[in-house]
Amino acid sequence: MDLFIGQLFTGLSTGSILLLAALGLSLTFGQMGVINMAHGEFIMAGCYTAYVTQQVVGDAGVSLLIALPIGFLVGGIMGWVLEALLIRHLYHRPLDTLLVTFGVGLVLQQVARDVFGAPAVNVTVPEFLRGGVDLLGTTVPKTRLFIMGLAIVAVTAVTLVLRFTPAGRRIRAVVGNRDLAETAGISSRTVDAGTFFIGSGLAGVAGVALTLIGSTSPTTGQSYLVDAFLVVVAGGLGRIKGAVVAAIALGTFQAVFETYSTASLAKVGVFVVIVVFLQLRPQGLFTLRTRSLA
Amino acid sequence: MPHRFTTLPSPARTFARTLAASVAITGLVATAACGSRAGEETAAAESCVDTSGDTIKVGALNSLSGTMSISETTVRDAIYLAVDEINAAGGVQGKEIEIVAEDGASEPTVFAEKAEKLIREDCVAAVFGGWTSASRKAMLPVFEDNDSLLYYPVQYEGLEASENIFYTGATTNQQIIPALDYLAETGVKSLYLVGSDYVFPRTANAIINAYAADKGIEILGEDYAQLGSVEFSTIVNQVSASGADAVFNTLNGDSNVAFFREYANVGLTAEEMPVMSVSIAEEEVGGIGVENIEGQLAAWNYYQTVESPANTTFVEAFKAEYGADRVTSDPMEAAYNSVYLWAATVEKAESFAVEDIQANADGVSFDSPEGTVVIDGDNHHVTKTARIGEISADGLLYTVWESEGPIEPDPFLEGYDWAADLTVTE
Amino acid sequence: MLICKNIEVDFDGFKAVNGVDLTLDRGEVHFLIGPNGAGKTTLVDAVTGLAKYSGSVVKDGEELRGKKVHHIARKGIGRTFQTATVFEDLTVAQNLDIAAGAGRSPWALLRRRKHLPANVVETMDRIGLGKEADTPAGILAHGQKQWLEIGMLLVGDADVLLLDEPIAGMGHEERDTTGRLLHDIAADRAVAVVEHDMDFMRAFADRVTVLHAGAVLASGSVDEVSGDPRVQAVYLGTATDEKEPADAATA
Amino acid sequence: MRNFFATRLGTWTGFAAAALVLFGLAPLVLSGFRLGLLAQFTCYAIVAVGIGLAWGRGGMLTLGQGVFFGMGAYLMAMHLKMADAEFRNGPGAVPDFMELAGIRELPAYWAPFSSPVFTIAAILVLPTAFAVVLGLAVFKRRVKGAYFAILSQALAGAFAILLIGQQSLGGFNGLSRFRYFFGYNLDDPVNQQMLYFIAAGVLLVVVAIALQLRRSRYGELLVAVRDAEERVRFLGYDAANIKVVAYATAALFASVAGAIFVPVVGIISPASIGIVPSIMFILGVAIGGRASLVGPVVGALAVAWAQTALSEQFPSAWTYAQGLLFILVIALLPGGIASVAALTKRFQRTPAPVEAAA
Repeated sequence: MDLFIGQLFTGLSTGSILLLAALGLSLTFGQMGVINMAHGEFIMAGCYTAYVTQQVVGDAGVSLLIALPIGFLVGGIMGWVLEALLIRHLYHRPLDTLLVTFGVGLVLQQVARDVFGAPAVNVTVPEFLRGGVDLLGTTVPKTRLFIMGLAIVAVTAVTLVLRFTPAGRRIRAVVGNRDLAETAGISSRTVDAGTFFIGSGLAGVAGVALTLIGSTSPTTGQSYLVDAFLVVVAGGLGRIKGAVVAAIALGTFQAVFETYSTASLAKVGVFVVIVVFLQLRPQGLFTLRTRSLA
Repeated sequence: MPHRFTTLPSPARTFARTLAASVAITGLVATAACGSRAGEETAAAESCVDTSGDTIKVGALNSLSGTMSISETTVRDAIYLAVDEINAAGGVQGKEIEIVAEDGASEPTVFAEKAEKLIREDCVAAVFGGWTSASRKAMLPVFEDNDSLLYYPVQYEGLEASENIFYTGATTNQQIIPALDYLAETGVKSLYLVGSDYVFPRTANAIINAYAADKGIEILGEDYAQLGSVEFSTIVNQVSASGADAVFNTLNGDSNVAFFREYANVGLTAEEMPVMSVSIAEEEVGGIGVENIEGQLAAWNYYQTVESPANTTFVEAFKAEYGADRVTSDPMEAAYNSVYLWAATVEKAESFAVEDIQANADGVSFDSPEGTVVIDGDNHHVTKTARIGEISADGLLYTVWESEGPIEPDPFLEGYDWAADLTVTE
Repeated sequence: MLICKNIEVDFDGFKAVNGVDLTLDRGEVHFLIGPNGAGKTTLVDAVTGLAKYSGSVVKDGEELRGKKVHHIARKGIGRTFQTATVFEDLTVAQNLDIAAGAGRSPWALLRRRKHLPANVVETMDRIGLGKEADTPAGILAHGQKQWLEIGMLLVGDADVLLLDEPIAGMGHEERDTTGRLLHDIAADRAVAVVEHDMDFMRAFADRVTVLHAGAVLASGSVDEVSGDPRVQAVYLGTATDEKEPADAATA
Repeated sequence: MRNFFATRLGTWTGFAAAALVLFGLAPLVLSGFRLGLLAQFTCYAIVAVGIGLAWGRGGMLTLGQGVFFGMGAYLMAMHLKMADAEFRNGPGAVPDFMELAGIRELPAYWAPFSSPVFTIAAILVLPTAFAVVLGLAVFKRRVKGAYFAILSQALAGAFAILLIGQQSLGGFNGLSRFRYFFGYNLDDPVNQQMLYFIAAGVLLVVVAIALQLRRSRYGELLVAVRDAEERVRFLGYDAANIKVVAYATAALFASVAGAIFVPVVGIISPASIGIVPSIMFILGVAIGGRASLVGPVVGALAVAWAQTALSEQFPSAWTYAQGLLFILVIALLPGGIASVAALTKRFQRTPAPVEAAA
């Protein structure tokens, strides 16, 4: 029974990690159909931001809180630069963007290796996040509660921004119908740059948070990327709601499957489930309806 | 495009002819060029090692790029250190050792390819390197087919003995079995096994299971995480729920970071449920964070803190060469030893030839940082002293237990009755 | 020969087409007009299997609802798009040859073309592209692409043609040519044209159906329809000027 | 002149020249070791021809060719291990690595692979059939573009993970230590040369098949589907079937390449078929020119050669070079090297709009 509750919680927790990693992707992929393979490296940049901040500030707790906004800026600026230098020019070639950003990811990984060295570095977990909390008879690590909380905050913030700010309305207009939005006087260029900034910034935040549970090394981002993409694919293009549901569903599925089988088989199981799922709903859980031929 | 495709020649016929021609050429050339068949003797490839000059070439084959570069670059440093020291002392057979360096790129196929290049193109007398079992398995046929020598410096899962490989890291009876002995001595009655999903952990756990069955230790669970996995919630939950006396950890690389953080965070401590690790050395402790792993155990043959004159010299020389902040670890020491063992064997054989080295290897010894190591001529492994270390707050490991003298290598565990069912000896 | 009854298309609660009846007859050029958002293109989407709908579409006695896009196409229903969609990397002749070959066997497909099918050569002349056989379709003039697209339907033996703004972006002379071509091909086919251009409609329509807000507002000859006060109200702008959400995205 | 290679004489000349270089020149000027490397690169080139077909002509970015490459490789490796065990210990013997892993009984699914005929049939049929089933499942539901790319990538990841967990397939270490290839000693340099000839011959055959597909009506249809899939559908074709053929052909090529790779290199492990190796297959194709026939071959050979040559001296620089190649070639020269030749020609002739095959 303890184990069952533990696993249920694990599903939520794994789901929120997936969600943090996938939220930014969902925005950029959804808005521009751009597959940013360097998203994982933006997460890694967030991890190293947390590391560097901690080296400078010293106190683990303070540095974590400072690193979150800095990570957002670091990721955001990297994304903004990437959009301005490359992605903007590859607009009608989404598959090429995928390969180009993969190249960017390779370069960023090697940069990290040359700057910080290949071995993993340690980001100390602040005192107030160490240990666990007893919840319904199982011990739940505080770091995971923190990440779940952060995921909720991030989703709420993104939803609020999209819904209630002028910038957010522009983003939604462009996601809904790019050409129509342009005829309505919205500069989709500016909006693209903005979306990419926010989406990549979220990757940076995710990176900072993930140092609490995982390692910080040049290849850190890669371990999250494929799963994050699957979340976006299963959730449906550009739908935050879809990403949330898909992330939690996949997280829970994996955790439960893993209990009765092995972690490796769980990964394979996730893939099979998604292929079968796409048979039923080829456009993901939630779709924006357009009549576009593309 | 000025032509009209309507006037193009019949495509199907062209196609059929091209196809037929290709097949014919291939068939013709292939059959004309057939070599020896199974069971026939193949003319052994002639060694191209040049022993006439003032220098002798050896290969250093480690991953400098890819996931394994983290660990393997440290081994590379140790190899260079040993070669420099030997050269400073007059070389081998009066010849200066010259290193031909290659990158294994963390991929078994690249290891095989580069090994072949080192042997056939660079004509090296021996190769030092390799880390993962996959890389060793990939290189093994290359060294056997070309009749050349590999010195492999990492502890591994045993069950192998090639004429063309010298294994200077521990085999299972020099690391895993002593670790189990230690745990049994300290009163551990039940174990939980956690490992990465590849060959070493699976073989190690098979041995542990057999050992446990014999000694009445209960195995409460056995979990494997995908290599590189960072999601350890489920596994740690299960470990915690099992209430085992100790955990035997064969995880590899980054997974250790996630595992130990999760372990500490659910409130498990070294006092109530110690973790015995066989892949965590000085290099890894920093990345995991000392605060997450302090007090936990590791099983190796060497720690930087081993107290011996040879080790003092080794550590000082290493830090002088590569910086005071660098640490030395077991695989580095084994790699360092491997160069010295090769040199000593060459001196004894007074020859660089593979067959002479093989014939003279038995009994060659070296006063290494971990203590004296001696080559076993039968299985090409070396004697090693087993040590259990505890991770301390300064990030180093300190010996808490040590075997009574060096342990003879027994890669096929022939000396252990309980292991009889585990393996089929060749 | 094509009878649509009570077609309804529902986009998440928004009824883009709301109970439309429409009959297309052989020998007629039938214009579908109406303001943006009236549901013209959506109706075409529904008939050709792209949009889900309720109601019924019957051609030659066969119900088409629920059939896949390519099955409907093989029943002889061809369509064009607002922006001419031709295979830009292929030549005019290749475009037409593909359009002519939907029924080819796999074996025929895997072999190279020995000579162009007769109807392809014939159609190339008919659409005025006889000299452009080896020109990549991508570098054709805008109007030529539209003609090519119509030609592709002709060689594919479609006898119900649904053309979405076939003269968009054409000059006067090209429009007239297109109009005559439409009449010419309508001799033994049913042709429906979605169009905004009123002059073009007056010049070439045999029959006109006016759609508004997803429903049929009026139907009849050019004169009947232009005399209808409701139609005049719509076109004088008193009706809602709501934009069709994805009109532009159909590119 | 431009279309010389499109004529019958041109086709013959091209193939004859290629055969001369591969069968005559290469063995003369290359050492046994370098020839072995070339055989390995040739395997990559065979995969590349298939990717050129599926991606360059069909627009399907197959980020998971490692799966099919791996299938072919593992099927062949199973046969070689079986043959080896039976040669030494008689029929029904257990391959050496299984003995070490403590597997006493030969798993049932291994048994048929003692037959060379069955093995070759399996190499040709299994991956192709898998590609057909998967392709139908995906394309019929009109999953395409980025979705398809991500799915195929996830497939490669899942496949590698699945293999790592299979102890009866060597797990993480994979299968290695092959001694005989259909009865011939693999350590004999003469036989190693034979393997190279087989690889080179297969490459020519594969290029010939790709050429025929390109020049056929099917080839035109495939390009049509790539550029305007809906249009093709509205002309009465089932676009999914058209795509499946190209996808399955690419899978077949990859499988055959994998099967040759195994005796040439001497090992197959999950590390050679996961996500990253699968993307690396793409790099050569992109550089050589995805939509051209010979471009992918040249690109694959060039990238493999550059990797071997450069990574020896500058392992870190090579990673940068790889990344930058991806960025620069795809962003600035989407047609690859092949388009450079075409571009220069175009400048000499009347300027025409450049078609970028995306």
